[in-house]
Amino acid sequence: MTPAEALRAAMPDAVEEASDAFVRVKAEKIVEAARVLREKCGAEMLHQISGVDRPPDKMEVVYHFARLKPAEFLCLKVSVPRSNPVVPTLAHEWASANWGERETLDLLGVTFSGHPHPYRILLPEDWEGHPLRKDYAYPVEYHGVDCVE
Amino acid sequence: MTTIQGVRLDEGERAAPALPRDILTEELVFNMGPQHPSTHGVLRVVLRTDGEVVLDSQPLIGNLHRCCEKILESLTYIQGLPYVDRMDYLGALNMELGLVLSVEKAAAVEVPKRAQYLRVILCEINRVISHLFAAGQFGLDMGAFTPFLYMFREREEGLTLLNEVTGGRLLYHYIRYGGVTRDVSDDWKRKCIAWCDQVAAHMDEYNNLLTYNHIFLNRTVGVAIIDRETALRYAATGPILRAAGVPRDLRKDMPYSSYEDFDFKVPVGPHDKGVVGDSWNRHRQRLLEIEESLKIIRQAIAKLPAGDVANPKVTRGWKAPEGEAYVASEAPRGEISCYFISDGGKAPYRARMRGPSFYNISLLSEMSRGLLIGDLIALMGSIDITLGECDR
Amino acid sequence: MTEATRPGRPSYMPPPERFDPEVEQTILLTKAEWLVDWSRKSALWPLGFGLACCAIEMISTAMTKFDVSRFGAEVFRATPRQADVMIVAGTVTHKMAPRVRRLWDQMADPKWVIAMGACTVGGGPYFKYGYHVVKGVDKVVPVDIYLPGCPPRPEALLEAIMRLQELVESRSKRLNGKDPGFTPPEKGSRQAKKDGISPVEPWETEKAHKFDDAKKKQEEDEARAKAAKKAAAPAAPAGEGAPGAAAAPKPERPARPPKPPETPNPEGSA
Amino acid sequence: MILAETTPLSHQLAAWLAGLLGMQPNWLFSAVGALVVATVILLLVVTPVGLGGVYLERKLAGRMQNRRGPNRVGPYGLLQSLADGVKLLAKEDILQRGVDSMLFRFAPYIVFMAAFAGFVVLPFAPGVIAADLDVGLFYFLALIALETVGIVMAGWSSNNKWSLLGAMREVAQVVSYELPLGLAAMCPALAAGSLSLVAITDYQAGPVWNWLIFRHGYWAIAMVPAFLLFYTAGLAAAKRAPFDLPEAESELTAGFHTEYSGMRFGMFFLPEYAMMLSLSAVASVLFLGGYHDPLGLSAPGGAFEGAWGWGLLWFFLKTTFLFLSQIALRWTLPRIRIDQVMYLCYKVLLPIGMGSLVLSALLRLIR
Repeated sequence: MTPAEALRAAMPDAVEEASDAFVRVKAEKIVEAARVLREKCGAEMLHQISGVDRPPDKMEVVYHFARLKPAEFLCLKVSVPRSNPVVPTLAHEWASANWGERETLDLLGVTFSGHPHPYRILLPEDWEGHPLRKDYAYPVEYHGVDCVE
Repeated sequence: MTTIQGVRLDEGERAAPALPRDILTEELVFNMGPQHPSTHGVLRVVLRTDGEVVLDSQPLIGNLHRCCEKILESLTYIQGLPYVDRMDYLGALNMELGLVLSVEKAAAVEVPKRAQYLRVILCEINRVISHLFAAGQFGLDMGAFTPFLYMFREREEGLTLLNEVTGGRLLYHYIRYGGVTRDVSDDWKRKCIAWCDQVAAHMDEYNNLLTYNHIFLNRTVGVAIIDRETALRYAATGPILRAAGVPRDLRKDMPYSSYEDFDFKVPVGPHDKGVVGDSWNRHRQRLLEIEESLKIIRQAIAKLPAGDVANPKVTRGWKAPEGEAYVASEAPRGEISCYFISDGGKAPYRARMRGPSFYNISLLSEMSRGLLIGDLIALMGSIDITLGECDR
Repeated sequence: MTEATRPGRPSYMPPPERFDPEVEQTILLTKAEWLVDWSRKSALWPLGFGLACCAIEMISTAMTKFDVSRFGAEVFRATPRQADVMIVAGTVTHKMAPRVRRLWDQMADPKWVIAMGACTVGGGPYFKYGYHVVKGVDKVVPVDIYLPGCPPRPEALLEAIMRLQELVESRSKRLNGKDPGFTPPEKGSRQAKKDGISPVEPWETEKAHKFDDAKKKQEEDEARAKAAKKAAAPAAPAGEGAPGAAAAPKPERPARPPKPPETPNPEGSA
Repeated sequence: MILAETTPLSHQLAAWLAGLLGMQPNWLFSAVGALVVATVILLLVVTPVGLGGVYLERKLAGRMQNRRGPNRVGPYGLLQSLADGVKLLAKEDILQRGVDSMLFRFAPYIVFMAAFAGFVVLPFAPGVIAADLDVGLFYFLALIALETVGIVMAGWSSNNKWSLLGAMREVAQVVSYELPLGLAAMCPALAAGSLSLVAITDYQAGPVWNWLIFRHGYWAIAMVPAFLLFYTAGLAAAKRAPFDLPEAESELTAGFHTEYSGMRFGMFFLPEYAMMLSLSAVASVLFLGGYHDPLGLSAPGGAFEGAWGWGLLWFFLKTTFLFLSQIALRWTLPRIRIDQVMYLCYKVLLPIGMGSLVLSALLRLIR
């Protein structure tokens, strides 16, 4: 069963867009959608969480799940408004989501509601801004060390 | 959640083991790293211990965050490639392949057969070198210094081979969109086969010195078992997953770059000693994978087709058309993948790199509970992380 | 031109200091200084501290093929207290910079720093877009030897260690008067050719003259503009935009500050 | 011999000093004279031994690893250890905030003293011994335990958790290896009927089958296990791999001497080699006949009876052999885990030691 079919069957009102490549679901339904993928499509691994900044008003979070046999990647996408990007967390069910979501929070500023440790992971905690946003302003000085020559 | 010295520690899902409290003891908090001989770089691990027993640990990363993804978005396609090399500096060619494959898929670029074979040959040499380093480093963590040097001997020879083709010793910038930069000579092919023979001949030496050493077995067999479920939950890939008994190797499961042409096995744990998923099996897994890689190199050199080594359509100012792709490939430390989006501009719109070490090391917090400090070193050494791709 | 910046003399070598030769030769202490410096240079224990890619090449240097132990520098100490030289091998990030500084602070004197790799020299490939990369480790700790390359080959690190040995030794050599200082070879001589010194100094080329001419012209223009302004100012004291001043040709770039007067060469006067 | 010559020397020195000051020589001058002589001997004899040990280790490690080892400082790198030593002397001595300064300063001296004081009872050659104590073996074992005190002081006073852990490991290790080491050393003492190292050596005079390790063939059942036991426990006592847990570099950064810099660190660094050497020497005295050659030429009535040069040669050969084998082991084996050390010592080595002791006693009775 492809993810599109499975999700349309299980939760028709949550699917916003579906194709062979990916399924876009409503942000608040992502936990259920991931569960459907695990149960119906055999997704055993949350392979990767990516955030994509789509200015001026959107932000995407892209989940790539991996099926072991036959090996395939299943893709879920979630769109959230750029002004208030909030997505429910998957960290309670998929341990790999814990760090993946923290990284997305760190670099893109997407908040994952219910995340056990919603803090920066790569950058220092007092870093300003989210670097992977398209309008990121490069820092001039950090703790007395100037960042530009 | 507990906060110690300004560091927030995970409680995690599994509680700390209950220890017999005969004597009133005090917990110690250790900062292991960023400068510590066995953190393999600038990983910082905060340990909460009861004497030698680790109650909880928290790996803190980001000390080597080098802004790879932002740079890929800021520079042109060809300019961005060297930065991917620097993600996993031990398996640099495999990192390049990770980015290039997904760009090629999104842009539907054809790669000449000879270039695909060359990629396979050089990536496998790189994998052998990387695994030799990892296995030796693990021995070093266990206190055996000499096997590391013996493995470095073969590693240096391999580096010389790569150096001859690519011009770099550690970072290569060899794989380009639609092909590779340089062709190999017949002389080089002979040298490469000779090197394969040399490595194969020395495998017994490594095994005698390290792998089947009685003390080494005592230190690693049954220590820090990462089972199938834990590995999958944390999306740990590569030798860790295979040592845990999951036969997932993208070279077999989702063949890329003509891997389907070659005949090789995917070694899966448990191996002849120990239990599935323990530190020894992860170490042995790497050594077995070296042997398989040598097989692939030999076959690829024997079957190397004639032709171009690069797609002539991909020029200096080449841009990918609009589109996106997610392709994963098997790097030495696990699955490297790139989620690539192009908007047709001169730079990728987004190139999200998956560093396998990032996911592999996230296991540490859960797996370390209840281990001795010596065992924790075994766990960290057998996971074998590179901070460059962990922090990117 | 001072001794240290003269072409051909490595900039890391401080200019030689001179004392009365009789005093230099007779005092026992200078011999002791020589012994101390000899031992320091012969036993440079590095801090086992790798940051990124360059660390792998640093390890390679210590291994079979390159074998830094020949110089007695294979004793990689894990604790900064016992190390003599910190080889900053790899990219220093803002998160890591305080720790690098702290490690340097923890090292016992005398201590040296080799900045290994382009990233530590000046940000390297991460110079422009690397928001989290410190653009050169010399913003955090003082650096003695800069070693460019991305990553530098092990041979280069060996060279850096040898240069550091020279630097360590130069102190007592200066005290003992054994360091003859740098005397530039005669232009066009065999030694000059061997050292790769061009028979024509850079400031003697036509290009430099052109630049000088342009500068001269610019200065003249400026002087003329100043004079015109001076002349115009009393004429229209309240006028903001005096017509005379506007007509004067404006220099395109602000004038360079005048060259500082050359410091007398201590050797030349001696 | 040294004893015989140094004692008058110190008296002469005392008399000269007293004469210089125009006073009658009394006990104070004798003490000063003895101290000066002892210091000179320590500097001239013992320090080169430690430095030579370091050099040998680095060179042999290089050869084992396809490397050259030090070869730039002096001919064949011979001056490398000297350079290290002078450099350590000239380095800053850091006494950081928060340490227990008194213990921190004293710990290296105790370790240094304990390791080098062991040389006092070693019979280098017939007549060449500083002090032929009746309880020489006991004295030696006591010094090994004393070294541990210094290490625990260092680890405790450093105000560093890694150091503390290293010290605790040393404590755990010392209570484990001390018993087997003592038992193993007891077997030759039992056989020879003396705790004096000279007596034990001379008991083994004669050709090779008089050596205790295979004395008359049948003693081997008790002595070979005892020798292996002494050797293994000796590795642990010298904190050498695979028992280098107190300073396990990949685990504890540098263990108990993490916070030490300069010559204070050197005072931990050199004694390690001194300890290895003295343990090798004691092992060769106890089991391998000490300064007696395998042909029995130095035995009473032999051609070289009492020839100290000949004895010194054999003593040196045997000790160096054991010393080099310790180095070779260090660069070959991985490190044991701390609980495995305790398991090994209590459950494997201790029973073997008891067995050897009982067997030695039986053999002694039979004889």
